[in-house]
Amino acid sequence: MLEYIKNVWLGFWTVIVGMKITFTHLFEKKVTVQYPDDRYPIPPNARNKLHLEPTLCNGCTSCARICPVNCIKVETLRVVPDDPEQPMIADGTKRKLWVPVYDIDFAKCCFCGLCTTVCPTFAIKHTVEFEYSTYSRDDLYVRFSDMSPEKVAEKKKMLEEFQAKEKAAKAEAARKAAEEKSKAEAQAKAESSPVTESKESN
Amino acid sequence: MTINEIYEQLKEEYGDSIIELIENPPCDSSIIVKAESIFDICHTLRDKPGFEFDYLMCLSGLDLGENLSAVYHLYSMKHSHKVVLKTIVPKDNPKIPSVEKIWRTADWHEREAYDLIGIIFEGHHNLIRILCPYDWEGYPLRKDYKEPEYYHEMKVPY
Amino acid sequence: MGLLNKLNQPYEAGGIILGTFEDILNWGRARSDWYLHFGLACCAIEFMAMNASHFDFMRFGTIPRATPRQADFIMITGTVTLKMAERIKKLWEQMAEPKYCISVGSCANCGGPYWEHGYHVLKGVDRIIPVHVYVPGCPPRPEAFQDGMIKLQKMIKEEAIFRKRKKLEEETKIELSA
Amino acid sequence: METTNFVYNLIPNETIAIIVISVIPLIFLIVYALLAILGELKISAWIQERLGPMRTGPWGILQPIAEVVKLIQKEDLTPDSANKPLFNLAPYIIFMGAYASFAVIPFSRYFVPSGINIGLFYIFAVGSIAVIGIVMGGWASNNKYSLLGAMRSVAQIISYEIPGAMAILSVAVLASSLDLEKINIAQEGGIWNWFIFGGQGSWSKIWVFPFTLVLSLIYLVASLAETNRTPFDIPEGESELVAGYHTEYSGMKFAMFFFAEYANMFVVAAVLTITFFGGWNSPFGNFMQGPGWDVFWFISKAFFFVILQIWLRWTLPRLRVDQLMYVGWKVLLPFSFICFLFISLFKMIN
Amino acid sequence: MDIFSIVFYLFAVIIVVSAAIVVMSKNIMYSAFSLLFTFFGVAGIYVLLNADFIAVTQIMIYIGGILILIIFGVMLTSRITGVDIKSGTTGKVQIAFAGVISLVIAITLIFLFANTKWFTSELKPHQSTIEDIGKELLTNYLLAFEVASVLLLIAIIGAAFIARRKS
Amino acid sequence: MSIGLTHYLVLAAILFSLGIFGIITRKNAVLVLMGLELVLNSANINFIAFAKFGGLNIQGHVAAIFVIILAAAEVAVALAIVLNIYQNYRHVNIDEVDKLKE
Amino acid sequence: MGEKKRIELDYSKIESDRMRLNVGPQHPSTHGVLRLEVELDGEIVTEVVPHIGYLHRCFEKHAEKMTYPQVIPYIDRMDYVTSMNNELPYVMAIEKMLGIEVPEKVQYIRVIMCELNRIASHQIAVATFGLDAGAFTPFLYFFRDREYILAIFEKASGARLLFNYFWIGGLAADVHPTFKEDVLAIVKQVRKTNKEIEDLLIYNKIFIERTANVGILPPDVAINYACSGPVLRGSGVKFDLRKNEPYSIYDRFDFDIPVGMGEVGTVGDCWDRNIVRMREMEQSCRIIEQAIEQMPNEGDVQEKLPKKIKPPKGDIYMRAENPKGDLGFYIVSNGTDKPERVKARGTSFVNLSVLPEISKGYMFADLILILGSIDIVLGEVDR
Repeated sequence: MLEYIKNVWLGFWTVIVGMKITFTHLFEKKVTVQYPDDRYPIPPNARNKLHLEPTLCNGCTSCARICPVNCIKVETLRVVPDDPEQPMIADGTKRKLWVPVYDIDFAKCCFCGLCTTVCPTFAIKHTVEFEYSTYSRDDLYVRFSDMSPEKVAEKKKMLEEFQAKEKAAKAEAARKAAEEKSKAEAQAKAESSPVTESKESN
Repeated sequence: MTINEIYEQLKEEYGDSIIELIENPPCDSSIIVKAESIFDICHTLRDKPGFEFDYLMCLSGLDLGENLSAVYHLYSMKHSHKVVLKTIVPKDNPKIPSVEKIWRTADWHEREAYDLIGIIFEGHHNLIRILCPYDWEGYPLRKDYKEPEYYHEMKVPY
Repeated sequence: MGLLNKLNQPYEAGGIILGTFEDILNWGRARSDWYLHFGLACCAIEFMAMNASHFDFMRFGTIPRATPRQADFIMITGTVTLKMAERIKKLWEQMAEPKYCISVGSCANCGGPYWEHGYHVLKGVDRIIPVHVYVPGCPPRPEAFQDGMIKLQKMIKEEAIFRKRKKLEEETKIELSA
Repeated sequence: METTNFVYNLIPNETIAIIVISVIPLIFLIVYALLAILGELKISAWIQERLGPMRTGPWGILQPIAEVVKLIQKEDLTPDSANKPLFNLAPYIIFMGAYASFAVIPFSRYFVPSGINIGLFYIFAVGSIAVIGIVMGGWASNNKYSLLGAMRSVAQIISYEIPGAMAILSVAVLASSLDLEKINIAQEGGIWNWFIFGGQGSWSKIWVFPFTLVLSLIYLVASLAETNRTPFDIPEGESELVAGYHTEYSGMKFAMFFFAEYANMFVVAAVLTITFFGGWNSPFGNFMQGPGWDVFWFISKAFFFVILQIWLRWTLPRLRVDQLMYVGWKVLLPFSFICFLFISLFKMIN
Repeated sequence: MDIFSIVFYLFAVIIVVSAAIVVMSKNIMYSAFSLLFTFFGVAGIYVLLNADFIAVTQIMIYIGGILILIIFGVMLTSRITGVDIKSGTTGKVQIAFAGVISLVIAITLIFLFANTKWFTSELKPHQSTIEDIGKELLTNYLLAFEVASVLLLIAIIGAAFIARRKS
Repeated sequence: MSIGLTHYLVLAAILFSLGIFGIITRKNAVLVLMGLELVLNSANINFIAFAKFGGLNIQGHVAAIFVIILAAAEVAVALAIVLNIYQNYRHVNIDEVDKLKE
Repeated sequence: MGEKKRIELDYSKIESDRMRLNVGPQHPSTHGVLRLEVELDGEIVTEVVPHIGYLHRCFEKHAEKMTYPQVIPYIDRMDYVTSMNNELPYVMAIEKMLGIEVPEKVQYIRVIMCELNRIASHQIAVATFGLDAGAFTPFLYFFRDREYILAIFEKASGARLLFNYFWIGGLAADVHPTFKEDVLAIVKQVRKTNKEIEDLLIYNKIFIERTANVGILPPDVAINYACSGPVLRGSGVKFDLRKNEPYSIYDRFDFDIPVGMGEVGTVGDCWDRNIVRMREMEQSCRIIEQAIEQMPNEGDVQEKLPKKIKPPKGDIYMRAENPKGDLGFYIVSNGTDKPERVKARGTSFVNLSVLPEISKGYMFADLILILGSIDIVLGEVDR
């Protein structure tokens, strides 16, 4: 019986205590941040949308290789040595590669931050931007390369020409080498043959 | 009790069923046992004073290419010692006695190993798929697994 | 009879009244969106955080409902597996029109980190149900959820109820004339 | 006593007057429900250190209107597997049960929709109509959650009617009437004459105070159970039964359920106000007393109890179904019996 | 026809139609729920007969109590997980037989009622029936009242005893 | 014709015969109970009608109250019996409940 | 045997007053996408069959295809509310295989982060448990505090939930300068809220009635089912890997292991499991305070590593105390830079398997609470 009364009293009392707590909260300052008008502070190193600075990228593709989900697609083109507009990295060093394709599919990205840590030039970075919801999934496929298709075509052509030239040069060189080799061989032969000849002659 | 002592004692008791002790620091040492006798060995390990492995930490299935393997990580709450048992069975007849009756926790672990690797645990009361749907085909964690093209009219690959 | 008469007439004749009426209807739907509790994976935790005091999803006039019948939109938050996909389709069918879907997080958008080797993951929830807004992130910040919500509200507000009918009529007219 | 109703004086035609009288509570109910929904949203938010709806009108005050606008547009689904006639009928029966109670609620001494002399009894009786509606809806949905929710709801409402009735009955004993107007009039003359303090009488009524206090608490708890509010919201407990008996309802039919719940909340708050807290009487005796003030006092008191219900809802966890029965039968019922006996004794002696 | 008659015929139609559904419907739940309308109509008839206390009691006991019990009885004794609960009736011969019997009863009764000269003395309506009923119950019918209370108590105990789950 | 006693009596008679019909034709015990309720209700209508028109006065109301009380008690006990039958037989078909003990 | 494809439910055997109820996978309180097939006799649960796999995201398959550092983001997504704690055993296992000693400062930061995450996880656990019991307000108070903890994580790692912060041989980044003060402020706030929640929820009579004497798990059953964490400790078994098998630097701190004592009911009931979580939060606060005191300010946070991480051939099983229990990783290395097999012993996976055992004979509403008291995360159950 005493237990019963105690339980009833406890039930009543704890309800009162709970109500007191909620009542005090009723008048406390609210913690809500009204998002579109006010914003919660986001630290600068927050890992949100990725951003690539095309002028910094040297096309090493280490980000694409480290990416666990393979959401980065990089294609590179070699820079022709006698290209009139030599690509430069912002710090002034010369770049050996054009980056005509640098695509990130944000629908796949897992925002792990591995690509930013392996980047030797700090070209790819996480930004604090997060408001890029879209009505279509295709819009989440972002192309970062600053090269226009014409430029890409031009560079491709240049490279092809260069490669053809190089190939030709190589072929030339190879031919030359072969020639030289054969010449040398011939010479050697010629050098040796007289001996034999001489031997023979002897 | 170290794993060597356990190995010695088990060797004494079970002889041929205990195949060998693999020591490979810094990695874990493990005892390789024959699949048929795993139930008896586990029973001994749980109940014999001195062993008292009352806690099955983990039971994993492995695909070794030609063979399948089940790995048992045991722990004793009382003595705080551990042992690793391994069994190896051929892929075309992957049958291992179930230890579900010894440690109830093995129930789901064994179902998972059956589901993903395809080891059949004999004596398990309800050996059905656990993670994949019941009408799934194939054992996904085998090295030669190929994901299906369609499942219930839904395209699976990206 | 005035309003009703005008309802039957083409949109232009009904002009302002119909336009305002449509605006009011759209305003109601945009401002009072009840959502279905639907947590699947990691994003669901952020979803809970968004419901919590700091971000307070209810500011947008959303009220959580446990049953699909009373919900206006569904937020797919997390990885949709093949085992789960049929359920989601069912839930979507159970919801009453007009209904919307927000796909949140990489996993729901296209399989996310699991798109390559995930033999049991549905690569994008848009393969089974229509998606109106995609929110990227893995998981998105709570504000990103709300950003998606704002975009959805914007979409609803610009939706055409009577204009659509008008447009349809026009299309049929063109067909008939042609 | 003669029913005094200002509408009869205004409108000579009796039929029209009756229609007007029956529409006034409906209008009040709609306005009240909108306010209560907003109150529920806002109070819950403030308790939880949130802000609640903020973006629909200034400070979100248009939120309930937006909801109504939306619910009207919503598709009215009837599941294929449901029993259609009963499924469609249930919300209206529930709403009817809630609305019927408004017939006898005395808002002011010049406006009582229908002053029958057994008003208290009547409110209790029509409350049970909603029960049938709940069973009907729960069963016709052909959903196990709905059915379980409905069964629980019925068991709960029926069990809690008894302690609630005992609490009310002791007031009837104190006032020697079941007529709500008479009960109101019996409490005239300031806060000291309310039935929570024993009604009008000499100082000896101080002995009644603990018992009336306990009885009013008992009625509050019982009314929470009857309106399915936390901690007794087991029939619609989200964590177990998805949404209870209205799981399958959508659109306006769901709005009916929603409406009926808030209407019921007001009814029980009104009964509590009338029986223990002086009804339309001002707490300051003749100060601020009059026909207009009657409405003000009555509605503000009833609103206080509605807010109390909301406050409790956002504070407490919910009980389990057997504990609910335990509380109803083994705690509230004995206590209400003891108090009822004592009050009867007191009345006899006086 | 005055409003009084209209209301009477309305209630009469409700009662007869719903009662017919109660006894003829194939679906038990339909029977149970249409009983609600029968009881409601009867309560309305009571109101027309100036018996407001009885009307409210009718609602309270029949709708709030008996009907719920009956519905629970249906739910506990049928497989109610589906919406189509069919209730078997006896054979066709029996139905015809029952129809004849009840028709005969009905015709006889109606004939009887219509042709009897009842002693009618319409009283002026009571202002408060509840007061009179209370006085009657506690004076003239005190014994019956007490017996009824005991009966209710016994019924509760008996019902609880019979229906308890046997372990 | 204004509504008089006969109207109520005829209504009661129809209700009564419907109840009898239900009691005879139904197999399910619960439905038989429902028929019984109809019969009791028709009796009650008579009581109240006579109370107003036939000079039965307030006694008619008291009798009606006793009928209601009896109905409540009857339903409680009857449903308990039905439940008991159900527990033993797994059905509530009263035609087949013909054994005292299984 | 083994070839049977699905559980055939024999409905003919079910007596008519039993009811089969399908709870989930979409249900407000199955904590995700768990499906329970419940057989009810009236309101009493007679049988529970959990069906899992609705969130089977093929973690183990992915781990085989990834290099060692790439696996860490996937490990985050296993038990997504305790990502820091998930990463710890994995990186410790790899570090042990490689024979790396991580710097002192890293050890301390790891411990602080783990304990903070433990608090965050327990807050979610208690909050959702309260939600299951119908109390919505404590849920939001906990989430309000959790937001402060997440702010610390975000400042340190850049992410709010899935951190990828512990790397093999160190950390992804150093903590921010005001780290210590921030953490101490949080500890204070956590204690304040816990006090409030105890009054509002834990010692509320209704809550006690709901949870005490419900879902009793005896210690021997708990061990046989290999339960761990608060589920095991709630049954009165004083077992905590941080004490019994100290890893990292947990042997340097002074803290207690709270166990269920049956204060309001029987040992091993839902209330005990819950109060263990509440008290563990306090112990975590103590550990954090000591760690903050001892933590060196200067130091490197990343050990020098070879470009390609190639652990030696062999296998290793490493476990650590997750908020939910001991989380184990069985890693088989074949000497290349990709693991041969990573098997995760999901804590929730094991803990959940005890549910059918302890929920029989209780009411349906209790089943929900028992499930809540086990505190599962489906990401870890299904992986």
